[in-house]
Amino acid sequence: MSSNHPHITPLKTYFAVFATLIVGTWLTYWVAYKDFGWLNTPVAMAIAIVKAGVVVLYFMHVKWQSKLTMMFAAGGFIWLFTLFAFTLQDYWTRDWMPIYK
Amino acid sequence: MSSTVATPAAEPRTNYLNVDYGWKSWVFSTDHKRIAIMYLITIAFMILVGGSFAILVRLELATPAGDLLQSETYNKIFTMHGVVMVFFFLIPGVPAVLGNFLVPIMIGAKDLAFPKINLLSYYVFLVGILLTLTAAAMGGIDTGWTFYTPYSSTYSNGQVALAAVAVFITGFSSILTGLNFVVTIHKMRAPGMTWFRMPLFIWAHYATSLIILLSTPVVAITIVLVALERLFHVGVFDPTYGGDPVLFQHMFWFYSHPAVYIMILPAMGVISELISAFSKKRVFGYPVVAFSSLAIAVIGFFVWGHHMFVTGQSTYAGVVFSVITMLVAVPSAIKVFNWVSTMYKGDVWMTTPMCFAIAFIGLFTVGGLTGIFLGTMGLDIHMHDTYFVVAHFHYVMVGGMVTAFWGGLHFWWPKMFGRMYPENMGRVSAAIIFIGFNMTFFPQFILGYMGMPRRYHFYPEEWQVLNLLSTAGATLLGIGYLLPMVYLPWSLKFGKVASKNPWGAKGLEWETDSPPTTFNFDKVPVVTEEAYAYPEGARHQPEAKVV
Amino acid sequence: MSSVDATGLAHHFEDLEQQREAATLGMWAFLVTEIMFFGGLFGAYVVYRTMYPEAWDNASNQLDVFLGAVNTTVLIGSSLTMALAVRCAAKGNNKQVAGFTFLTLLLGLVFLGVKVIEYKHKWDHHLMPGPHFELNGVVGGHEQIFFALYFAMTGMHAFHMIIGAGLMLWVIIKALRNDYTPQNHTHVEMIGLYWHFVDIVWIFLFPLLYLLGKHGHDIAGAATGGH
Amino acid sequence: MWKGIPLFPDSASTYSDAVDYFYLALVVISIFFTVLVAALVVVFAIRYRTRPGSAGAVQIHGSHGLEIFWTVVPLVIVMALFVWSTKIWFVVTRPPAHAEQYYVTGKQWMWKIQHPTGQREINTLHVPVGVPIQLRMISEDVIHSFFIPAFRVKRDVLPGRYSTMWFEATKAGTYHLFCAEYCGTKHSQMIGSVIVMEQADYELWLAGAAAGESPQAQGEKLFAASRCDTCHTGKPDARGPDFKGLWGKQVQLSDGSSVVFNEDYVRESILVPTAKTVAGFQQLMPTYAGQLGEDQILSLIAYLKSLSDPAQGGAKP
Ligand code: HEA
Ligand code: HEA
Ligand code: HEC
Ligand code: CUA
Ligand SMILES: [Cu+2]
Repeated sequence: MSSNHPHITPLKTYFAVFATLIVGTWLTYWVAYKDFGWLNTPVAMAIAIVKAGVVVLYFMHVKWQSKLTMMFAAGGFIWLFTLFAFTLQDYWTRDWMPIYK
Repeated sequence: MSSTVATPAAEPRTNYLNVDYGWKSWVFSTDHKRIAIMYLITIAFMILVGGSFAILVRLELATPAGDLLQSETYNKIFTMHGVVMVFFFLIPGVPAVLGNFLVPIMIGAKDLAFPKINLLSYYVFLVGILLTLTAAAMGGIDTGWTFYTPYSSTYSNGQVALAAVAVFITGFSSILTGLNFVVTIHKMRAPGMTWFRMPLFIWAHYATSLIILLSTPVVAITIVLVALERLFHVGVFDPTYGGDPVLFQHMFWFYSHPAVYIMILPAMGVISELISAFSKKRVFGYPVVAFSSLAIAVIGFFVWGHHMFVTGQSTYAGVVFSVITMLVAVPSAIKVFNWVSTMYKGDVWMTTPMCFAIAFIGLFTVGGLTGIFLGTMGLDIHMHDTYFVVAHFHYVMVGGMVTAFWGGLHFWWPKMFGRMYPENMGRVSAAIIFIGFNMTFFPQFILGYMGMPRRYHFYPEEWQVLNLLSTAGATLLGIGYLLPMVYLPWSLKFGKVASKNPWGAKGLEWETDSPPTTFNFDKVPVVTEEAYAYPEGARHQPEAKVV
Repeated sequence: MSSVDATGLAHHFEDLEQQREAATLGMWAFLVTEIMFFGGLFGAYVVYRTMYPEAWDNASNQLDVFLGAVNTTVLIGSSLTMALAVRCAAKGNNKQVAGFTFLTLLLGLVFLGVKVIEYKHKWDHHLMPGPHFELNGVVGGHEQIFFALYFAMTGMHAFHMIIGAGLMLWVIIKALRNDYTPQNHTHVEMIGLYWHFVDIVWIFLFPLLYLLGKHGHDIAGAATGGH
Repeated sequence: MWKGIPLFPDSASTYSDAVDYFYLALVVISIFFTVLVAALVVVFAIRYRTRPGSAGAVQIHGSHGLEIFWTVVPLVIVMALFVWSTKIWFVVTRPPAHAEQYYVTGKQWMWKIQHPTGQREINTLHVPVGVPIQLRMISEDVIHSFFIPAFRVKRDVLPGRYSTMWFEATKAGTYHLFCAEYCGTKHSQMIGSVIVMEQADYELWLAGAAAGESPQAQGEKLFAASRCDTCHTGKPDARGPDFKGLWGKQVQLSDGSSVVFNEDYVRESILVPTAKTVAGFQQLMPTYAGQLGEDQILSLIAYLKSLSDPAQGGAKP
């Protein structure tokens, strides 16, 4: 925290975040029964990322915290993404090699 | 800096060693220096354990027929050798001993940010060791330190689940240490200690801690999955249920490649300190060396697939991992050249630590360059899982990290215990270690190219000569390692009393007492100059040569 | 020793602000390791899902979406009460801290209770991965891997909640002892961060585990549970 | 070509010399840098040693020029090495189009090998000189690795998935065959030899060895014996799909996606038929897990493959 007097978030913000989360949850639920083809998962993930984002920013106060904390919070997710990316590049390119006649 | 003359005070000042007596004052201590000492003792014990296994391996391989040990026993022995050396000696080696002792002092802090967590990490480590030794006593494990599935999860008869739990627990110990370092380095620096005034040892530990935080949890969960699979046959890596054994390798190497930089980066930090102190010079290209640590840490994350070129990974993924592997060699090269340049026009004093530092540069260069052999795929097809790999990693791990560890231990020994070690003994053992090491591991490069696979209990007769040479070298190396284990403890009582700064070196640790007081400094130091600010024309003062 | 003075300052820090900043950074660094820890499981999930998409849809349809959605709501509610507890601590209102933390604990227990019901259902239907796994009469299908990951992920998540519940008890005790002041309540804040993190993990687990292969199914029928 | 020098194993495949040249280049580069670094360190240690009356250290902060120089030089070298080695890599990993197909199954702790002409061998592989040979490999238990140092080639043999490697021997002789991936107690005894013979000798050997049926023929028998032909009749109203001309083509699945009809897919269809359902068919096929061994599945694959081979006339049941 940048100051010794902690940030006190207005109650209204908390309830707004809560409402967002609830709406998000039931939205994902409802959307899952619609057929978007391959888009189903991206849509669900987009909603989840928004939900996680508001939790991190408001409930976890990252919005009011030092740059350093933000970097750590973001760093974790970015690194996770690299783990996925570099693992999947193996699985996705496995049958590019025409070894099967 | 005040007097550097060694005057054994009539009434020794209180320091962290004599401030309290009794076993409780040690086992419940949250003083980072005492914890470092406890780590040191534990790790010294583990290198003896791991080294004894190594000697058994070498004795067995003196003859092509597996006549000394049963195949199963041999497999258990090299596995225990690898597990003990990697998880219980190499990874905690420099950070938990030298880092624990020095990180707070070097940045002018009273302690690490979370002293209780530091103590906890020691006990977690101890539990890990005890579980491993239990697993060894209950029949051992024979999976190799890499725990490849489905052998480890389905077919092995060893105590895999127990060993997995032990490794899991040990991982937490290193996470806790890394977390402590990151927060301490960010938040506890003394006034005036800006990032670019920090010693390179601190930069190296910062980079190392980031790797620990980001990679260790992944191996932890992987190991949990192996244990679950072993106990309940859940099928995550079991091909009979459609599991992919190669996935295990991805998850394992996502940790274990960065882990090799966990091992070498702190050692590189030590070398930067040693070269600078004994050349009386600022490290050449300080910011470049600092950033190269971070570069190694970051790039080192994306090369793990070079352990899997022939294991069923996609051909194209191999290309990606290979090119990044080539890139990660560059920052290491930069470091080597900067160390060498630091010596140029210095005032070079060949003490024991400096001997070790120079040995490190040579051995690490050979080890690193042979890493390039393995990183180029066309060659790795042939070299993978041969003794070439074994020689490569002993050159970087033993020739590199262990050599640096000895160098650092000698360098800071007077600071840690207030006594000098016997200098000539030190130089002799450094020479023995250097010769013994090369004799042990150089022949293995040739064996590897000839095609001798690793983890082999039997081997064709035409390779006996080289193997015998290696075994002979290992004996010499063992003697070289035993010497310091004798004369260092001896010096605790009989060594010359050390002054505050026996080497006339720069750095906050040399401005406080030897050994330091509990809170490291009488009053918080204020830093006004950059690291290694040796004056023009600096020379090693004759009076500083207490040895 | 890390002795602590009357204001709650440990000796090796300069002031409360430094201490608090260190704690916050330390907690975030810890959460980064947690991200990577669960990340390993998510990674395995992604790989296998690309390999066996049909099995994934099939297996996901065995889960009770309705219970999953209810549990998500419960957990989000507990995140709100936790945030409120931290807010009260920042104002030094210990009574309300205890109250809100108790609510959080309660909601956490509801979540775990529902999980037990779900696990019991899987157990009864031979959906525990292992040699006895069986789905629609098929033994040894790839669905088993889904369930192995389902149990590993939700199990790890539940394990984190159990630890969280222990921490809640601690907060309640400290709050009842009037320990928190506007200057020094880092303790609640840190535990709050942990609890929110556990919530975030679930935010991802819910769609990834429960909501696959649902299109083509009837949303109303789902409310009565999978099978 | 390195026969006189004991530092190199025999070089007996079409690409083994290329690997050796690359290795030599790396050795030269490594010696250069090691000697350079070692010499500088030793010279500096002696030349600038501290002694009474020594000049003292000259403080040099660094040099941008030098830093760039020793960043760029290694970078260029390693990139060149990367390109060179990657060329070799694609030669070794991409089998030529008309390589002879040999089948290898690894199990703790032996190698089972089947020739295209049907002969079976254990821990020994006889091959003719000058013929590109492709191995299709699978393991019955843990991971093994098929390693022939004289050919400079190795490849892991995985359970549950086919892997492949190829070579063309250039020199008759007997060479080591090792298992290079740790696979348990007798890993170091999972060894054998590769016997490279002149074409004529190989023919003789084939004639002398207990000739079995070719894998396709065995597969064809098995196809009937396992009652595959009750559903895969090849007729339009059959319960299961027809395989004629399917090899290597895309198969449409019922969920709209598609998959290549290859070894791994056929193996999966036999062991876990529920995994992917072909469009237009019901999921009726029983699993053969536990009934067919890896060898048998390999024969079935050889047979199904032959159905798409115009040379074989696409013999139908
Ligand atoms: C401390 C530990 C450590 C370190 C630092 C390294 C460093 C490197 N390692 Fe090593 N490695 C291991 C420990 C380590 N390794 C272990 C334990 C294994 C085996 C694991 C097992 O299977 O059990 C292994 C295995 C291993 C493999 C897999 C081999 C196989 O199984 O087939 C590969 C392949 O790419 C590799 C590459 C490299 C490279 C490129 C570096 C680079 O970082 C090296 C960079 C350094 C230099 C290049 C030297 C200095 C440079 C100069 C002096 C300038 C001149 C340089 C050039 C012109 C390039 N290593
Ligand atoms: C830090 C890591 C580290 C260290 C320090 C060492 C140190 C040594 N290692 Fe090894 N080693 C590994 C890490 C390490 N090793 C790993 C990870 C593997 C792979 C395992 C696997 O495949 O799973 C391996 C594998 C390995 C093999 C290959 C086994 C095989 O594949 O079949 C060999 C063979 O020579 C070997 C030898 C040695 C020797 C001779 C030493 C020497 O340096 C040891 C010297 C130390 C002592 C000797 C101790 C001190 C003295 C005594 C205890 C008194 C008794 C001694 C005498 C009387 C002489 N090690
Ligand atoms: C009871 C009937 C039945 C038997 C017996 C049977 N199959 Fe099938 N098989 C099917 C059906 C139906 C399908 C298509 C649906 C599917 O993909 O699961 C199929 C699909 C396949 C496929 C994938 C085909 C494609 O076009 O993509 C292969 C390969 C196959 N079977 C091989 C075999 C082999 C080999 C055997 C014997 C060992 C066998 N089958 C026995 C009914 C059968
Ligand atoms: Cu098979 Cu090693
Ligand atoms: Cu590596």
